[in-house]
Amino acid sequence: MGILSIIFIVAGLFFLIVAAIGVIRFPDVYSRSHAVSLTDSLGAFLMLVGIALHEGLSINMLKILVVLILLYILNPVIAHATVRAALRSGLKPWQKGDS
Amino acid sequence: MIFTFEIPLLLLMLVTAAGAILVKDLMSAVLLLGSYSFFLSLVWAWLGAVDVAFVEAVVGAGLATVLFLLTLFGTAPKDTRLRRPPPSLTTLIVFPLLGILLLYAASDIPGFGDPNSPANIHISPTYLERSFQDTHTPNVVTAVLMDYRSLDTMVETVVIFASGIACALLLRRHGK
Amino acid sequence: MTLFVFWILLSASFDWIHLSLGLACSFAVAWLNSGHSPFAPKFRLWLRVSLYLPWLFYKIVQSSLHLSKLILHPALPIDPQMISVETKLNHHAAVVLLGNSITLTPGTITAEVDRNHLIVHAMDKVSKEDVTSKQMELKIADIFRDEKPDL
Amino acid sequence: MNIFLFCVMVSLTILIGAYLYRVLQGPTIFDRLLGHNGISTKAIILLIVMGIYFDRVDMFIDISIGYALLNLVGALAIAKYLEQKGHP
Repeated sequence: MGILSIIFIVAGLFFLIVAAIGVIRFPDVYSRSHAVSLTDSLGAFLMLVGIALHEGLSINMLKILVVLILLYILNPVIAHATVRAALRSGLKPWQKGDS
Repeated sequence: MIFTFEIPLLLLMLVTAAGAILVKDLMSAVLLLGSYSFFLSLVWAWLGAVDVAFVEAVVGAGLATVLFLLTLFGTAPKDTRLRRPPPSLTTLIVFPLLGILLLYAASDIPGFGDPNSPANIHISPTYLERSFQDTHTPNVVTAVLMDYRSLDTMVETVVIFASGIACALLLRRHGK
Repeated sequence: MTLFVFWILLSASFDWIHLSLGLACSFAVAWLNSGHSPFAPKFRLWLRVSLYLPWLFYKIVQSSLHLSKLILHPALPIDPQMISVETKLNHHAAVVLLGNSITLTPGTITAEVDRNHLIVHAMDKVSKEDVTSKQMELKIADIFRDEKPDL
Repeated sequence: MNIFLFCVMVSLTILIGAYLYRVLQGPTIFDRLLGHNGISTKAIILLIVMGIYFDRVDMFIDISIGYALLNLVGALAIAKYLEQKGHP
């Protein structure tokens, strides 16, 4: 159980690091929001599942799963709101030919 | 091992606060203040004060952001770029002196977690031993706030209520 | 009902006082908010949605691996573009579920939702295929096949 | 296990620093909003790891639920505001 949770946490940490690199490297708002969504969906999932495995079957594990479900419902809403605000205020998306 | 982790958090807090002052645009300052209160709440949680961390998260990150936004919405955010005059000579002299004075006073405070400090000798054991028999409240912090210091808390609440009423009156006149 | 389960999870105490208080609070909140919800979810629907979730998770893992390959690639071979998608879904909750799934899948983000018209920002060709292949939409239409259309 | 969790916490803090760079540097306001969102997600995970580290998960997890909800409120308010005003 301990080894499995360590594997999950390390995998989640890997995705979080990749997402942070993406947030720094990508050229505009829209593509950066993809990187943030990568964090939310897979990185947070793996981290929290690893932690829940470490915690074992109890009320705390259920609470961690509640946090996970909340993240899965709320974070797409936030990303969508950000991108829609950017689009409506007239920010042009980055194209391939731009510098 | 335990005390080293606060330092990166405090560094992040410092960077955020400096950024909130230096940034040119008010919206970004509001966002940075939100991040600042996230970090502050993390520091509280690290120190073990979970209740304070919760209040900081609710008030700092949630309510204050929305209130700042309402203020920006009511005023004109385009024109309010920060125009700061250069600091005067008095400021340059007085504020470092004040800082030195505060640091000097802080050196008298007993170290964090020192078992021989006065608070740890007299007050905390009494609260910890007797609060459950006296008040039947499982949370010690709540017992201290609501029972042992209830007058204090009540007057604090009165102050907050008065400031709320003042804000409501001001905004009502603005609305007419 | 869901709120009551949520209360139990949060308070994690099972005395009679807590349980009855939670029951009263959750009924009050549900009664206060009952006017806003456009439809009441049925049990059959929840079952189908929970069958849909593992497939969505498989798509998430697949596209996450693709996106992290893109990020770690030294030349950053991205080709972001806006595409607009027409859906044939005719249910509020179905459109919400579709937009949420698209946003949750890394590489695609819903930027604008009209009634049955979505503007999606996609990262490159592969993630564009995800949306234009209509696979996700067919699954969701399959979930909502028995519901009365309200759009 | 404790040392491993400590390493996880330190690396999460470094990642928060990376997002903070985006918040401070971001060319438009939306970049800052995205960075803020990422920071709060990291803070939620960091809180739960901290709870495991102290063996007091029951206390820390409530704060993280509150964080998740409040983050939604703040970000939605800012996004609505920016939609109405346009970006500076």
